[in-house]
Amino acid sequence: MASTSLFGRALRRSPWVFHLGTSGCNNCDIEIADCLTPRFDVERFGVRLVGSPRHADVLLISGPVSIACRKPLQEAWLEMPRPRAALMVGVCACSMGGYRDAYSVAGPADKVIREVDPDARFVYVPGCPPKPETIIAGLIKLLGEL
Amino acid sequence: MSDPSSRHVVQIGPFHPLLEEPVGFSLTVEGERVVAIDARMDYIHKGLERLAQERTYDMVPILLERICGICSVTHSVCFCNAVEDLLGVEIPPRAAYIRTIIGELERLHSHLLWVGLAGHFIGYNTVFMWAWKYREPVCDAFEMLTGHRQNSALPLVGGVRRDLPVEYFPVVRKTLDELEGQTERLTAAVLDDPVLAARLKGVGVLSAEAALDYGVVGPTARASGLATDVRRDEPYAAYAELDWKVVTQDGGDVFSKAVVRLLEILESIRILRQCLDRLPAGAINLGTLHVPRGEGIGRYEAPRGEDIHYVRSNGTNMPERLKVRAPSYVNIPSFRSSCLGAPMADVMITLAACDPCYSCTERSLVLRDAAGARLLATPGLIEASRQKTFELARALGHAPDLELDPA
Amino acid sequence: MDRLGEWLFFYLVFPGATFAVALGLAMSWLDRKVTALVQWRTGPAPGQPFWDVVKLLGKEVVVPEQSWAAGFLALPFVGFAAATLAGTLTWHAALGLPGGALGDLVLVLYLLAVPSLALILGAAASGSPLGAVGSSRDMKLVLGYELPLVIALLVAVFQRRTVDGQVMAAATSSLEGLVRFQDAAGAVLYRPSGVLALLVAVVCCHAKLGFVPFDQAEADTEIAEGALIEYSGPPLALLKLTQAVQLATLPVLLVTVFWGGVETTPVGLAAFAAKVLLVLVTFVLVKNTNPRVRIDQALRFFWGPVTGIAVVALVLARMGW
Amino acid sequence: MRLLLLPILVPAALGLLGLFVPGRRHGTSSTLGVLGAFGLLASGLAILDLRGGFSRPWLTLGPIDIDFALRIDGFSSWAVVFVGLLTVVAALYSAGWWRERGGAPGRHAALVLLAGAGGAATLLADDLLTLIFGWEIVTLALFLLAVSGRDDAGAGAAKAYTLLGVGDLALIVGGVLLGIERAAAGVAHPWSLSGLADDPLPTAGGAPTAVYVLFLLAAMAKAGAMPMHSWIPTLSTTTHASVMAYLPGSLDKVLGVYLLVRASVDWFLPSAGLRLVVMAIGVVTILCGVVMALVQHDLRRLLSFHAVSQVGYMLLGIGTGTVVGAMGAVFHMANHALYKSCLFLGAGTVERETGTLELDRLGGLGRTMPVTFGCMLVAALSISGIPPLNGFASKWLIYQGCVAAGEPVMLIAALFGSVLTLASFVKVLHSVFWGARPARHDAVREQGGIGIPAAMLALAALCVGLGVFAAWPLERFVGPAIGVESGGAAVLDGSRSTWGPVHGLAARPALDGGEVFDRELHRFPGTEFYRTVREVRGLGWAIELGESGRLDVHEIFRRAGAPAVDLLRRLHSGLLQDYVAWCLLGTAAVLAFLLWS
Amino acid sequence: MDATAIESRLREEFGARVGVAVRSAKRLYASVDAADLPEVVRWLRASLPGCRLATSTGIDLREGIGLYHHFVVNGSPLVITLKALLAKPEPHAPTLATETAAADWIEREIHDLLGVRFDGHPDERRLLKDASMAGELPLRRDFDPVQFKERIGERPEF
Repeated sequence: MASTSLFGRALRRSPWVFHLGTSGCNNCDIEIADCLTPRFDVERFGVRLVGSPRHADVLLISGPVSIACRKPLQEAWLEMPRPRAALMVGVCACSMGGYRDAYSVAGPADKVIREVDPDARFVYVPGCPPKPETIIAGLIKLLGEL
Repeated sequence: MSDPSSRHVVQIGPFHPLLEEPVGFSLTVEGERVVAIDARMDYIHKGLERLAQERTYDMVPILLERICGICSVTHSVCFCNAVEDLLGVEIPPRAAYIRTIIGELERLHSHLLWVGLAGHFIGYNTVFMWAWKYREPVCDAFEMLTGHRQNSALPLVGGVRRDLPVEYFPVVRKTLDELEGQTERLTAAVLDDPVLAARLKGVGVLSAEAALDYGVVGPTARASGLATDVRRDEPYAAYAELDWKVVTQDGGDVFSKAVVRLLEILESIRILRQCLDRLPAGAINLGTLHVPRGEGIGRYEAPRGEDIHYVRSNGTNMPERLKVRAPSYVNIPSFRSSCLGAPMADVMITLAACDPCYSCTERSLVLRDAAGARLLATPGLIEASRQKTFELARALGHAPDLELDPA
Repeated sequence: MDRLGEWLFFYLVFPGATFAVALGLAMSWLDRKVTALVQWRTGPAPGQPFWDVVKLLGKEVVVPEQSWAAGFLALPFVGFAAATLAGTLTWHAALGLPGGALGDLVLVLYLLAVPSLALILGAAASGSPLGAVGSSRDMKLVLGYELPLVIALLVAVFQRRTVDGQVMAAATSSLEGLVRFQDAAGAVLYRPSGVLALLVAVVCCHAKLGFVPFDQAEADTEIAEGALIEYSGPPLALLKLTQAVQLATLPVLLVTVFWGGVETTPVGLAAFAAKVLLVLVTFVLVKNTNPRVRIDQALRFFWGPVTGIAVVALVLARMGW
Repeated sequence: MRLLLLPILVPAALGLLGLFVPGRRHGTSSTLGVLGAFGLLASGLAILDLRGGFSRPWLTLGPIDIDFALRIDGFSSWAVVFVGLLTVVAALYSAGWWRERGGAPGRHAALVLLAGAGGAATLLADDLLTLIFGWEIVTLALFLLAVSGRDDAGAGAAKAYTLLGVGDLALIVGGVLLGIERAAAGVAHPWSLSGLADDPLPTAGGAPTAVYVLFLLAAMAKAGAMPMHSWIPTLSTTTHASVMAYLPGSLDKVLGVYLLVRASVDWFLPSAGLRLVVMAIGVVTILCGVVMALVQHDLRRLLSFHAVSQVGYMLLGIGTGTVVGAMGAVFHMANHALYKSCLFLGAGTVERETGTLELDRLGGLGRTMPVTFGCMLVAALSISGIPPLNGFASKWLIYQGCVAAGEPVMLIAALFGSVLTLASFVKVLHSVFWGARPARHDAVREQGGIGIPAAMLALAALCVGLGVFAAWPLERFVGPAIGVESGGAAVLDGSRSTWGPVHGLAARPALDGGEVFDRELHRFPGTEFYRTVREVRGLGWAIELGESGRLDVHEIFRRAGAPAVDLLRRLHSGLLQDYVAWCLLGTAAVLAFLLWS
Repeated sequence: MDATAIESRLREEFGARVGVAVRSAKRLYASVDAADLPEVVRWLRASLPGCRLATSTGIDLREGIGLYHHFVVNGSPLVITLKALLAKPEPHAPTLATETAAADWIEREIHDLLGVRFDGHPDERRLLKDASMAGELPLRRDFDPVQFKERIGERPEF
């Protein structure tokens, strides 16, 4: 559970996220970007959206994982330095939502990541799309898990 | 110096900060100059037009909202237009106005979103923040009127599902008034900024001929001087009765595209005001309809341009075939004309300038959606949801210390 | 050995590593806070840059497979050491600390180029194509701004003054010498040539700090943070610290060279702090009211008007203006 | 004082011996070469602390005495040691090279030794004719080494010989003029250099100015300053790396700068105008050389343009007319020899292993050739003047000279040249050692025994050592070289304590992550780095101009003065006998002229 | 120009080669032999200014693969659909990508999803499908998504 070391505290105060949309419909992606903007301003919590998975602590995943996205997603996960965790934003990322019957979808993101890293940790934020407030709440819950 | 051995390929995507969605662009560059460009679209292909055959005409509009996060009204209304074309019916006037209102609100937030993202792509984060700050009240207005920030679940073949809560109209009007001033200031700032002009003018020019050849639509075409707008060409909903004009620019460059969108925001505000004032009384849909054998084509002016759906019915309660052509599908390939020879830094903003929506491009016909049921909530539930939202926001705003875990 | 001890204190504690890092982090918080305010946001809490760095230091280091690992990991250290040294020398001269004329303008200039160089080499060593694009852009930018920056700083060295009927000029590249000259003859800034030169130097330092509109090397929306792309964990923390130290050094260098050193009175210290903050806030405001320019536009800008103004300033300075 | 003959006779004797070793006896001739080089170094060390002269009369022409005279002072003593060191490196490297390649090492090793002997003679000469004698031997050795390279070496060698010949002619004519001037003034030993140093000539009148300019021309040609530089890049593409490293890369620089420093500090008192000319030539050389280097695709050509560019710093330092500037120039000359040798040797190794020096075709060798890479990295940072390496120390002195002389424009140009140098080497390092490795070089490994890596490692170590402990060479050698017998290190005061301890935090390396990019497809060749530079107006034009050869003196003369140059070119037939004949004829003419006067 | 006017001009130009059906003033459907497509398209684009290819639809009908090209005229409500029926099992049609750039992607898509060959298409690589789906034609009637997923071992368990 939540570490009380200096590093643990720093991690909770400075979670950098890398946003990875895996063939979703864009709506969750927009709500994620919305979290950065003046009304929600996640920088208050030290959250930064970074441009490379190498810099990230948290992977935000939105959308179901298409067959073509599967390998890149696994690669991005492995590129992240430990400790790392993922936040599933929206029903599609959590459980594939309405796409579960689609032929070109490889599976929900947690299953795809667990194929390469069985110990990966996730927090799920359902909704279509979840509101920015919900995403922030989910992120905070995730930080408690780190 | 065009020695082929010195070329190399820069891969943009599938995951790239420029792109909210996974899509692969391969730029072949010499130094920083792009000499060839190719796109790979399979990352986001989850679509099964095939599965449209298994959903009823009532379900399809809700599902089409999930083709794209921004154009949710677009695809559902466009589908309704197509089926109504097949049926040959006219929808009630109140329904037409309601469709216009939600459509224009969507255009507002979509254009503001683009302005912000375009700023972000060229490193102008202040514009990003400001535009998205202006966008929030529009999303609020959408939520007040429909119960959801983007996915309204209102359109229905033959009209709309629910009526709009007129008691919120004064709030929406106030939002529009504020937005008008803000947009005018933003437009003035963009038009006057010399650095922006240096960065955007003459960049990614798409000539009128190329625009027609690629069949581009919407602001992308209007910035190249093609006065095409489905709202005027084939007036659906209430557009024939409203006073507004088509915005065009001649430059064809990124700057013109930005100007077109900014001016369209002002036009949309005008349209919305008229709709709010004139909303007629009466029925909001035609009730239960049987869809016979036949085919129909619907068009709709999405924020990004003309959306076109083709529906073929075999007489059952589910479409036999639904073909969706989102505007980005024709806008994106035009990069071949506008990007070649440009420096890499310009390619990014040029790609972004047609406001690409890759999930639309890769439209997927979505089916049952677990969250769909939520959209049918009663106004009371909506209010409760909003209440909770505000509480959460307040709690978070006053407790920046993350160790206070709300769970 | 006393000298070595003294030197180690300067370098490691004050005004070197410890102080420069603390000040740099505070300044980078100020940068982010002002940015947030300009954008109508609340912005980060005061300790934010500190927590960022602590967190990065605790993270795992991922070394890309294609890279030259030793260089990839070692170069951030080199950059940090050089930036810290430059900071030490600058502050040493600005505050007039004991120990004689340690700082030299040319040396500081070179040392300040080393962090960019370390980043460029590190990015090239990472083996990532986007990193290579970033490092190529960074190198071009260095080419662009070094020339006008050098000219602008030399204005302070060669500015001619008439004091008590005597024509004099600093004619030394020692920072302490420059401070002493300004004590005697008045700040370089109080002449037209000084104003022009400071203007040029501010623009060049803006690029040196990699702020918009000159952040092509790290353009996250174009080349995914470019030069930084492959770094993670402690090396990334060091790069961030290096940026912070540069942020704490460059405004001080500019103020020292063009606006005189510090008087160690409360008023003098406050005035110095106000000058430094003025330069810093200028950086932040310019950063937030401009889009990123293209790298060729940046090169043309630096080699064209900026160098032109710098040359004019130098000519004026030689004429005694 | 006969010891002074050792550095000349030892290598010369062994070299001549080597000429008679049969071509197949690789071991013998290589051993001979290395032995001779060490002999040169040892004899240099043996006479290091001697001060004084050695003189044998050569000719007495009426009232005029011409001596075979040697002298040793602060400058020449360490310069000889330095030449010995360079010769050892060159001999070691070529021993390794020839062992693998086969061929005719006997001649090669012998010529290297002869060049060393000639260099030592030049440095130790106390009589102008002795100096010219040594100087010519070096030119001759260079030419013979150059033509022995490849089949296509003839043209480059001829060009080198033409330009060097012009320089040498200038030296001879200048010497004659000087002799006439001095003899007319009633000096008994008109060519005695120590006599000249005791009573330096101000360049006020016509004759001393002309002599100084002629000497300047000779030094420029030898060292490769613009516009007499063009033989170096041409030669570089057709000649062995070891030859490039040894002669144009280091020995010729040493001799050229030696002559110029002697002329500017000891023999003449150059006027402000002349100094400005020297500085201007220096600055032009720096900038043009480096801009040309920036856009080169061939590593050796690139390095050779840097060899040109760096000479500019030396000229600039001397031209400032200040003590600190001159010290900088001399120190830079030494440093340049070190890092440039290292770079050329590294380039040679790369070429040997990969078969190419085209930057486009290289990449990713850093991990397979760590020693070469490490040494070249150090040398590249040094040539770019990054503290705390030796290149920074000497450049810093030259900058200080500019500040002291009140020359902002020259200072700016020099600083900017340094930035460009850096830019150019970032490109080199990137395209050779980093980035993606072309698949065909996957099997490339560092091979080649001990000799070559040892030579490179020694040079790289010297680059670091002479930088970190710059005070020592400045105090011990550089100061004395220009007459500052003690306290030379004091000039470093301003940059004292550059070298603080590097402290840091422990890193936890871990290998993780996958390869996303197709490395063949997504290569970013280093040659792409500066395409933008070409696109900047003005600069691009200058580069085009440079590449078209219109700035090449050799070409200009070839086109403009076609008939005269044709004659000269015919004289320069490339046959040893012809040159010997010309030399004899020239000597006879000089003698006749002297007898007649 | 409305649909009836276009109808008469089409008949005038091509006679019996096109079977025209006007559904309303703004919708016109014309069935054409696949081989005539390029000619009709050239004529359409030349005689109607502002005419562009909006999109194409491929349908797996019982009697063959239906290929519908939808043309839109800028500034008018008119949508002209050219219908061609392609014979199974190896449906193919002449490409329009050489006539108008707008046909490039949509033809690649139809090739991906329905297996229609476009003769003379300049760039026949796949557009939508992942490489692992190379042999599959998801919009054909005989394609079974469940079987496909089992075949590639991707069926999620939940």
